[in-house]
Amino acid sequence: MSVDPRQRFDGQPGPVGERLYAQMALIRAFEERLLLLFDQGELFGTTHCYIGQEADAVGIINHLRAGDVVFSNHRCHGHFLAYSDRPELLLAEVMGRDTGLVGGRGGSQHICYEDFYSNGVQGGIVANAVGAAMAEKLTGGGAVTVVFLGDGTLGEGIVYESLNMASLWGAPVLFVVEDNRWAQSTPVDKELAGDMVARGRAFGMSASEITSTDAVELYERFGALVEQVRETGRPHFEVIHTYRLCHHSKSDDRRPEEEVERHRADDPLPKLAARLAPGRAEALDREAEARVDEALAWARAQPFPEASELGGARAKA
Amino acid sequence: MSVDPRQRFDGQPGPVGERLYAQMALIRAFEERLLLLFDQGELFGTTHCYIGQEADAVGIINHLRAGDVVFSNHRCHGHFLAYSDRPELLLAEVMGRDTGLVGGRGGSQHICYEDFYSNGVQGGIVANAVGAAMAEKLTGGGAVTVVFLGDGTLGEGIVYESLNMASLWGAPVLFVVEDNRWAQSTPVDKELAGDMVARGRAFGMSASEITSTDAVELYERFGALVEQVRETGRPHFEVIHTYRLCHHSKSDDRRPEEEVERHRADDPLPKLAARLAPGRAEALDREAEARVDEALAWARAQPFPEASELGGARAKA
Amino acid sequence: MRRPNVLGSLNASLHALMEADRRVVLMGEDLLDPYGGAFKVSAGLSTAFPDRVLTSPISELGFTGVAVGMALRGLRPIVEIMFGDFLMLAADQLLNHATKYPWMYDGKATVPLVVRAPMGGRRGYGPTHSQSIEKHFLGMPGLVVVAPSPFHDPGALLAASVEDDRPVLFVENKLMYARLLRGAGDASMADVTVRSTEGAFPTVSLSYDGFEEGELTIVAYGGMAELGLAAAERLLIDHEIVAEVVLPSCLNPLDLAPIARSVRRTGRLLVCEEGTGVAGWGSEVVARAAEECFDALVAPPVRVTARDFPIGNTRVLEDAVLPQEDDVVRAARSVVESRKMRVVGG
Amino acid sequence: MRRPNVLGSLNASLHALMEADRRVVLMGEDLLDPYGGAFKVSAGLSTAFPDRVLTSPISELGFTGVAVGMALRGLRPIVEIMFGDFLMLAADQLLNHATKYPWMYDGKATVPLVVRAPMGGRRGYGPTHSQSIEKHFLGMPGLVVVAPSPFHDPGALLAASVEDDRPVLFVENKLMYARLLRGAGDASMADVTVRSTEGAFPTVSLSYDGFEEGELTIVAYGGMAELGLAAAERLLIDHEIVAEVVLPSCLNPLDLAPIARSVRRTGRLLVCEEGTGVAGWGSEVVARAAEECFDALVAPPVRVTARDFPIGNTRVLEDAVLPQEDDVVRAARSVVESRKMRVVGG
Ligand SMILES: Cc1ncc(C[n+]2csc(CCOP(=O)(O)OP(=O)(O)O)c2C)c(N)n1
Ligand SMILES: Cc1ncc(C[n+]2csc(CCOP(=O)(O)OP(=O)(O)O)c2C)c(N)n1
Ligand SMILES: [Mg+2]
Ligand SMILES: [Mg+2]
Repeated sequence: MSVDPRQRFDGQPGPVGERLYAQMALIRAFEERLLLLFDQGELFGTTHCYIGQEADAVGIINHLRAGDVVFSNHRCHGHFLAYSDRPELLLAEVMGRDTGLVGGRGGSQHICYEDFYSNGVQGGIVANAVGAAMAEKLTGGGAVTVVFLGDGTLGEGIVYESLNMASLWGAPVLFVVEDNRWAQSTPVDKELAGDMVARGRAFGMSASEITSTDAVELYERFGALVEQVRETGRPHFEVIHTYRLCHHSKSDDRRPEEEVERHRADDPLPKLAARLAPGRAEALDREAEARVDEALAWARAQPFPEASELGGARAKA
Repeated sequence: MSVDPRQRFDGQPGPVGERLYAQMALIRAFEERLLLLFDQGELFGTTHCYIGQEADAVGIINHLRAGDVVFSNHRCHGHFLAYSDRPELLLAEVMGRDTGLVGGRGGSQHICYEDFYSNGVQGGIVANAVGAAMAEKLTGGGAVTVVFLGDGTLGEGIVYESLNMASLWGAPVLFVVEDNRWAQSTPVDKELAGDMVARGRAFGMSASEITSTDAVELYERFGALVEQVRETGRPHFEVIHTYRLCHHSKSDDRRPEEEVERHRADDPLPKLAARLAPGRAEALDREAEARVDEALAWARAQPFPEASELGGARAKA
Repeated sequence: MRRPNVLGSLNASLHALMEADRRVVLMGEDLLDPYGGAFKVSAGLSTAFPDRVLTSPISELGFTGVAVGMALRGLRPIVEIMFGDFLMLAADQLLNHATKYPWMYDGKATVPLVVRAPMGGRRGYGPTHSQSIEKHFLGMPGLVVVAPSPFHDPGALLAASVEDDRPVLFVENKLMYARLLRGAGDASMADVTVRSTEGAFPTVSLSYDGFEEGELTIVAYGGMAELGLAAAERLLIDHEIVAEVVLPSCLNPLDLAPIARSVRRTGRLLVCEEGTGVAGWGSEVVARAAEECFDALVAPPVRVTARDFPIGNTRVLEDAVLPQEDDVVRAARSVVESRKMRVVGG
Repeated sequence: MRRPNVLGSLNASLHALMEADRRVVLMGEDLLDPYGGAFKVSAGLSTAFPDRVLTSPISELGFTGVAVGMALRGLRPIVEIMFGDFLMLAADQLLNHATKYPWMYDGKATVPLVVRAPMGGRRGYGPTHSQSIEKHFLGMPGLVVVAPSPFHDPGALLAASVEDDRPVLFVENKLMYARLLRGAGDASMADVTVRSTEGAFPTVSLSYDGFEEGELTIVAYGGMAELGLAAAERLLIDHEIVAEVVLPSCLNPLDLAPIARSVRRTGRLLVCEEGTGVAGWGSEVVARAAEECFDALVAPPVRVTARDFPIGNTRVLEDAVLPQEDDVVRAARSVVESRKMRVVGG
């Protein structure tokens, strides 16, 4: 069984904008609820929300077909929901339940579902993604691997080792840098010298960039990029300049308020809502809320794992 | 006490070409003797010779002043001899003697002398060099740090982490890539994708390249580069395209003979010898041989360390 | 005056160190105020010493390497690894650079580097942000591994580490940051006799009976120190077992003497650590004790460690993996109840 | 037919593995023929299987990470680290990726990865090319650490590692490559009784007296295996001390049973390893034995390890640091001569 985001997306009725909006609304509603649950003390530990960046996930992942692979990072909720459309499994996971995505073992940052993988250690997944793409290449499959990384993660040397190998060996992998201008508390100009796109290009691969939080625009651009990688069997390096509207994890936002305010105008949800038929956005927001309600009710009813299950593992999916 | 290569070089009589040649002849004679000693079973372990690349070391290091710092790698003999002019100390070291550079502990790859350091693990020294340069910057000194790395070492992620930090923080460091077209048994096109200079530039620093084994040409170019780094306090990334004429370490050369032959025409020694006054090169070769004879005689007379000295260390130099 | 907590002690020490010595430089991720580091150990420093606090890109290997270069050249850098879990990324700089240079350069160089690494779980941070992996760094020749506890003076240990000419890995248990220091004069220590060895990295020994008739030596460090003492208290009150608690601050090189002295009194040894057990610190302590206090042991030594799994995100799995006070009490009871004796002959 | 040496056994096994299973992929530096890898373990493979031998850039962390991704996606990659000394560069991929995924993804993924790492000294390669650092990789939950010796079938161990669904670190002592295999039928083993446990990673036990009246258990692995047997022979001939030699091939998880059985016979334990001692494999073996064979031990266990320094380039310093046959003999004599006995009571 494989997830086929493109088939699912293409099979839905309605204009592209509405369908993208519906997904973004689900991600937003999901994460706002998550933050509420943390505030209310129902959740414990940490989480990283994707608020403000939803257009990236929906713009890219809806082009993936069955068997395509996604590697995601600490900020994975949006990627996962666009990929799977299964909020209840992620919610149960974050709530530590036995029937969560990975039985409560991974929590918010460490999830796996079909061909989707995430890890909370910065950088390592980039090499893992190249390996996944090489596995595909060596076995003659036609799948594409997409890996998401942040601007800050461009600090990790393994990223460049990975770019070099992907380029040398011709790995069908799409590197997506989500440049949200900050790495935790550090602004991009204190973490990154030179030019992001030039870094990709210096390793001998096609590379380009886009500054946008417009889901439709991103969707259109990435359709071509995903197919380019699939057809050429070569890597591509794409930088999306965007912005994170929430704190890094929880209650740790010390950025200049005025800067954050300025970027609210680019919030991908209102930006797209304004172009939908009147009332549609509100309706889709309500639907998203209802799905989150439902997911939460389900997740709350799920059991916690048993301490004795430490060594066991659910049957391989 | 500090070594001042520039003062030493400037203080010598004769034309620049002769002085550069004399240094190259010493390096060449030293290493050919070393290889002979290995063949004769007097030396044990391993070594990496610099044959064919001598013009880099003499072209660069003669611009360094007292207090300037050099980080070198496994292929360090040429760098060290150009820096120190002390063949006997290195020979004693490689021969494992107590009065060698580091008491026989480091051998061919792991040496230290005044402001010169080398290590045999690829990549790590590049970060160490940035640290040395930052130390200089933070303490208000005016010294420049030079670090040598090979084309193959551009595979290591730490190189890019280091470029990024050097550029972000403004470290007065000169990165010198000695692209000798091979990393051990691997040709550059199997190890490196894209463009070397573009890699440096992508991290926001000035970067350029030169294809040359002409010691005078390199000497002229690097005078400006070393002073640029000193004056701007910013890093520079320079790639020298050259060629290694010897095996990687010992008896492990499986490169196409015809390729190696072709590059013999670029051997920096005959190349410069042809431009010296008649008979000068031969005389300088003989002087170099004599110095190596002398160094060897001295080194052979040196004692081995005592096993009991494991924990001790010579007084700090 | 309120007793400081561990965090405050470390932070105050950093301020004092940077004030006193211009060679002290701080490097790591997200260090700048108002953020002041992920756990706030570095708070205020970038304001007070803007030139010497370098907030770095996410480049653990690289900035540790930069710090090694600084240390080689006369500075005294302190590196903060945001989560100790990421220390493996920097490990080559410790193994093949920081610890190699002083010896292999035959004393021509020193590398007075301190790498601070917050370790430990019990905060629900999941498998990659909760580990105690310091054991993997034990026994690199030349690397000193120090771990404060509330029973030591963490700030003084940090100062001693910075003043040490050798590279030091300084392990800070995350849960411990908020704990108040517990010195000899504190109310919470009223019933406890405290002894300490001399030197920069002392071992503190605690006893509820004045080291008179201990039956068991509990050895612990860092985040397990308070658990060890709490277990000793319960053992005394609930089970009438008198345990001495021995808390080294220097994991390597290890001063076995205070442990050996205690074992010679008690005949029984229990070692706790929050990390997993295999080839851990506890293995070394048990092995050393078996070698050096063989005749004194009247019962098999025992280790209480994390179980041999990653640390799950959900609380029930995290709790099941990590060693708890109950585990210490249970193991202590079983070792004391195995009242084997032996007679030593020729 | 000449007995194969360790190198030949490994190389033949790689050929057979790649022939039999298209999922097997080889990655590492300088693997291509005619070079065939720094130590020639990979010779001929790139000629026979050009698509599945990826000679890589000098990117230890990166290519190990690529292999992890391949393994997650159904391949069975084998990674060669040119010198085991460089393994720290790749360590994060072992700790936080390869071993974490299977557990933290709740069994939804496996990472059947083998990382081969040549370790060890005695070749004059100096401080950064001679180490045995496998101890730093012991006790990562989920990581299997295997080390062949001439008394095992190295190729079979490698095959078992490749067929294992867990990540395996496969430690190859460099000096051992040229040594001939020493099976039960060989002339060099004529006087030796050989026992072996079952399973993919057996422990081999050797005795010159048929396991009749051993006085000492010598435990060793990898490059120390032959040293251990040589010491046992000298102990018997020169000192009339009967030692059993126990050689596990799997360092972690450790099957203590054959060691424990031997210690219960001999009462004395000596553990050898080429790496430095602190928190090493020997610590774990001694600790486990102290815990689990406490009543059987009649003398303090002892470890013979490298001394706590880097490995100098010059031979006298290399020899002084690394454990030698003489050290094993000396330690063995001292442990046997400390003929302490004890009576176990209630
Ligand atoms: C190896 C590693 N170092 C540090 C961290 C701590 N950390 C988690 S997220 C983060 C910032 C990442 O910034 P960026 O890549 O820009 O992604 P963003 O959070 O902005 O999405 C840091 C430093 C980590 N998880 N892994
Ligand atoms: C981290 C690390 N990986 C691998 C090696 C083994 N090794 C030594 S030299 C070398 C090739 C280096 O190539 P390059 O950087 O081009 O330098 P060159 O030898 O050509 O001067 C390799 C792979 C090493 N010393 N360190
Ligand atoms: Mg970011
Ligand atoms: Mg090269």
